[in-house]
Amino acid sequence: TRPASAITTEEIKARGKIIVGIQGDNPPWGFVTSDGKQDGLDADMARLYAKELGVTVEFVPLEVSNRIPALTSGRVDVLFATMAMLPERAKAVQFSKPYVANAIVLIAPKSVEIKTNADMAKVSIGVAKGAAQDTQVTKNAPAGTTIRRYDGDAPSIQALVSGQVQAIGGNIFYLQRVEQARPGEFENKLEFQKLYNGACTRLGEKEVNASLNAFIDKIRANGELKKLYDKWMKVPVHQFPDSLEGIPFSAS
Amino acid sequence: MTTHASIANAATTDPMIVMADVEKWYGGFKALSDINLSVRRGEKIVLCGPSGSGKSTLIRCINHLEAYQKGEIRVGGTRLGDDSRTIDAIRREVGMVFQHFNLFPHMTVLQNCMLAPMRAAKMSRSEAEATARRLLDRVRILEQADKYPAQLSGGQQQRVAIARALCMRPSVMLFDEPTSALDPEMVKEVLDTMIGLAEEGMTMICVTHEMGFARQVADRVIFMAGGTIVEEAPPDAFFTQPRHERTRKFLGEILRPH
Amino acid sequence: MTTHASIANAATTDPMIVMADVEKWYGGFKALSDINLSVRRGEKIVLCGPSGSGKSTLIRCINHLEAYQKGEIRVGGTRLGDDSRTIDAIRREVGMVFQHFNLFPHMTVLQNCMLAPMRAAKMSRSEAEATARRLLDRVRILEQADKYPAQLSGGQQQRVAIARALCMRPSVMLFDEPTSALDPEMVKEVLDTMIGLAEEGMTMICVTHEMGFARQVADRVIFMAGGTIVEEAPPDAFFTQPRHERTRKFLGEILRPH
Amino acid sequence: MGLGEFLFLLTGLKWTVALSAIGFVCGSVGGLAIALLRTSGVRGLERLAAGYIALFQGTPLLMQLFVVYYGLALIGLHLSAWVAVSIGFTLHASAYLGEIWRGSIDAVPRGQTEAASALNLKYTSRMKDVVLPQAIRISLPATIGFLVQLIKGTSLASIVGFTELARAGNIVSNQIFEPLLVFGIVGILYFLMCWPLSLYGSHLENRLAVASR
Amino acid sequence: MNYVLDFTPVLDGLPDLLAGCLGTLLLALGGMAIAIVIGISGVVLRDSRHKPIRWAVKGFVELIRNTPFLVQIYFIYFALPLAGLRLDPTPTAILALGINGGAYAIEIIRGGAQSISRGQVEAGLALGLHKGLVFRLIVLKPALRAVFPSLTSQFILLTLTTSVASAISAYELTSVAQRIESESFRSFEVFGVITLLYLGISWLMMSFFSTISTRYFSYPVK
Ligand SMILES: Nc1ncnc2c1ncn2[C@@H]1O[C@H](COP(=O)(O)OP(=O)(O)OP(=O)(O)O)[C@@H](O)[C@H]1O
Ligand SMILES: Nc1ncnc2c1ncn2[C@@H]1O[C@H](COP(=O)(O)OP(=O)(O)OP(=O)(O)O)[C@@H](O)[C@H]1O
Ligand SMILES: [Mg+2]
Ligand SMILES: [Mg+2]
Repeated sequence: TRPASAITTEEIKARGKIIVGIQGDNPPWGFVTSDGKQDGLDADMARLYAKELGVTVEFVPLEVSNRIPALTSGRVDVLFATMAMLPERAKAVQFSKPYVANAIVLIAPKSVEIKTNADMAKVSIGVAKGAAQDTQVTKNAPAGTTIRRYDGDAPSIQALVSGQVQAIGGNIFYLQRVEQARPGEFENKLEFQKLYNGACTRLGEKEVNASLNAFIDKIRANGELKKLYDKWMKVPVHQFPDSLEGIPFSAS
Repeated sequence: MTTHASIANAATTDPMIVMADVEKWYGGFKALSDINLSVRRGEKIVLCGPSGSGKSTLIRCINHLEAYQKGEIRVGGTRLGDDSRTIDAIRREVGMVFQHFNLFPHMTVLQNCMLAPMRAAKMSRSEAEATARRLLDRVRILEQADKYPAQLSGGQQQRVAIARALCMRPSVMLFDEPTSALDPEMVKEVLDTMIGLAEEGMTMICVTHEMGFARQVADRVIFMAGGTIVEEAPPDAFFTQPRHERTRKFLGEILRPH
Repeated sequence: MTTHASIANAATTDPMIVMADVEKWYGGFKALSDINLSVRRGEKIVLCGPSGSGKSTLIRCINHLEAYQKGEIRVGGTRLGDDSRTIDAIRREVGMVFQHFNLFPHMTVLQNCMLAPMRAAKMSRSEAEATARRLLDRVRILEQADKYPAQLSGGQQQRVAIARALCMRPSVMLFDEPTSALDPEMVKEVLDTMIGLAEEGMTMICVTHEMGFARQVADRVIFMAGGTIVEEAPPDAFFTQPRHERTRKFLGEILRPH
Repeated sequence: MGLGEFLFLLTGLKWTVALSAIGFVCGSVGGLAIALLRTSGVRGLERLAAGYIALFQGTPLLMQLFVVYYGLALIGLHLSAWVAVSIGFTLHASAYLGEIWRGSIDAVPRGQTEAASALNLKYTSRMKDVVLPQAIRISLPATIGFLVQLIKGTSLASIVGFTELARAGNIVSNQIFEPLLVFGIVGILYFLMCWPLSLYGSHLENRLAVASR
Repeated sequence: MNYVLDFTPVLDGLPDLLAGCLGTLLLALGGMAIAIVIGISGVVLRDSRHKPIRWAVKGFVELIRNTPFLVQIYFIYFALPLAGLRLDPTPTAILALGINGGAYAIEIIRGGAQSISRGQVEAGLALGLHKGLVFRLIVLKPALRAVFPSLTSQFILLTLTTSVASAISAYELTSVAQRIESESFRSFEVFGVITLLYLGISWLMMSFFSTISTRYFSYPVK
């Protein structure tokens, strides 16, 4: 293994362009609109950051599974790609400070009683494979619980709607989608974890990481982040922790 | 000889094969026209004529390997229609040896011979094998029983084809040039086999240019040219006093040694 | 006759084909043993013998369609090795008519005949077509030029195979039972064609049981049995005073009319 | 689903067509080469071709694309997405087509090659004029079958960043949350792309059948 | 700055991955069994005397061959429950693989059957065998032999297609691998190892088929 294409902010500025890895199909975080434009909270974050550097953005839409390879192999400079900050991930990529929070919940029919993690054993649970809800449900459900892992959000929601599973793990935006298909039947049952998303760079690339952290501090302070929250999350800006166990915000 | 099916048991005064006004077209090419032919039970017919005159086509029509466009063909009193039941029944009684042999490449010689008796005539395996071995021996090829067709010489393949057809104990046999690939020795053995069959009362139509065989065995010789039957006569009359010019020319070539 | 290549121009005293101690096995079966044969330029050889005696195998060895395990074969002075150059050189001079015809089913009769002259001999299309039509006419089949092989009768296919081989204007021809599927009239025409070729000085090895042809054309008759050459002699001697018992038995069948 | 979403699917379709074209062209050329090597009669070449087939038939196309695009980048070889999919599809399609065609070349009766050799036709002409036309007829249904699978397999190119039809469908489905509807339409679009190929296949088959009954 | 390959999470997951291989083999073999049955009976039915049957087979082939497998498996999994038929992921996957592979197999085998000369069929008919028997006893084996490499290729492809079944949470190699990857984020390592595992499974299949081929199709031909 030799160094992948390391990059500095100076080089990005000199190039006049920053290449951002982002999700293409995960509204409202990162998605491509039907006229082909990249949109969502992550996209707006990336654009703000590019403005900060004085460069233009090139988006590379990624799937869940190739986000990290795209970064480590040097295909993109930075990820704004709904990357929940998890200790295991922090061994593969360098997280910035958090810029948005998310929560992982369990959604089930109102008629089913689920009050504790142990109750999950009663139902079969669908999750989007590899997403944070997968990790959380797997971790919290009692051993032996039936967990079915689908390709992405839509199929897992479809599995719930068509009765292939009785419950699903999801994020804060799921219930509203389930409501569209089957109004009034489901509710949020358990909340597992507050998750924070950060931007990612390659391990050891101190400069870009430092610049990202400075940028995030700046938009938190000057109200730009609140504008984004109002536009996409429709909740007040969360309180962000100053540190997370096992996840350094700054490159060493 | 065992006759073991309806056709063979039909009243013996009926003709075995009747072709009436048969006409056969390949697309725009008329391969047979106005074929009228009646073959009695036990009769031996030799069919000859120049290359491309329709001999193969004629015998292929009899067991309905070729559809014909006009006229009627009856075998053992059964009219040959498009109904697959009657066709199957007729084919079980009518054996055929092809000009190109058409052995099954994925079966050994013995398996080639045992297939139809076991599957179509529901013979037991041991009986089928015994029959096959007996007939392979008769055409002097028993020692090749476990070879595959691709491992045989041309003449050996031809003999297997003959044995295979005989294994079904048909009451009618159609031979399409059954000795073409054989050397004279073998020709004699095969013809002897056929003479044996003839003496057992089998009905036979044989496309051949072995005029010795025609003389010795045939009840009638039929000469075809250009898709029609030009002349038919008992062998004596056919060879000594042919009526048509075309026949005479043809016989001229045969009887004059090269 | 046009001789247009190195082999044909070699010193005319050399034998055209030499087989020395050739031995050929199919797996564990010895198909040829101790074959020694020398054919002079322009010589006509008739090869006969019982079915399965190795006749086809022998001539297939000459243009290296079969590999042999022992001995040596020379054609026109070139030793037949595994080197594809020498094999090419030899095949350019050696034409072959197969026992099973092996026509190309996806080409019309005319295309079958024009392919090799255009591709291998680099003849122009018009020249190739003219040659093909001339030779198809010679075997009386020109009117079928636009049909596909599957639409021809057996005899017609055989004639196409002969015409196709002749279109390459080879100096040596190997015939494997070239008249087996033919009626006597056609046999005569094809043999006449072959006699014509013989008179033009072509070297010929012909597997056939047409003894009339052997008498009239052959310089030598070779009799094979069980994979060996049993007897070779000029036709007169061969037919009148065969030396071996096996030959006498074989000839007995031929000469006695059935 | 609105018109906008539908048009978005159509832009995905455009990429799918382009990717399929690459797969067809590169795959056929490579496949023919592999099939000819595999039937060359030269022991070493045949082994080599057999190894190639075993290797690239046996690994998923997705993995091949991943390795070519991300794996090679990891060791410093940055190929563009187009080059990466071209390489990936060529490896994949040539292995499959090579094996399919190898089989049908073997299925042409040996007498045909012998007759061609006896007429002194050289290898090229023997293959081009005699063997391949007959082999094509045997392999046509299998070839068409593989090519339509290749069209559908182009969806894997999304891993190197192409928003082709399947990916576009995914995006739309995650926006409007009607996966059955969206994938139904995507299915129909694939059908409209593949079906003409099937029809062309049967047309070709009929033509070849007329020639050699 | 260095991406350091670290195989420990993958090696720790190796028992799971091997179990995943068994899942893949189960799906593949089950799918192949259904596919070969559909393939052979489809070829027979496609030649049926009854026009509706012929058209049904043709329609089936066109429909299945020309739509994505993912759509088919989603349909069985998500849409059939709406009609009251709810299948678990593994049976769904086997069924979908079988139907999909069957459609391709029909066409492949048909190609082989066409290469059998008419003389073979005629010889069978002339011996009094009816059409079905002629197909079964005379045409089928040489036809399968003629297209066996194509058929093998299709089944290798089917084996690799089992990975799509992870989309509906069937238990097989890819789903296990994705889980390991989502826990460890070691994409390169995981992808590398499962590529080798798939290669191993494919080779197993290939040698299985080549054994069949030498056992049943080794008769000599001209
Ligand atoms: N499928 C076909 N399409 C068109 N013409 C055909 C077809 N089959 C045969 N023919 C033509 O029909 C005629 C009769 O053919 P047939 O095979 O019956 O001849 P034959 O008398 O058996 O000749 P041979 O002694 O050479 O075998 C020939 O002129 C042949 O060209
Ligand atoms: N591929 C093969 N494998 C095994 N044995 C074979 C093979 N090809 C031919 N033979 C055997 O070799 C012997 C010679 O065959 P060949 O074809 O040369 O005979 P032939 O003299 O031409 O006979 P015919 O006059 O019947 O054509 C035969 O006994 C045959 O069974
Ligand atoms: Mg005929
Ligand atoms: Mg021979």
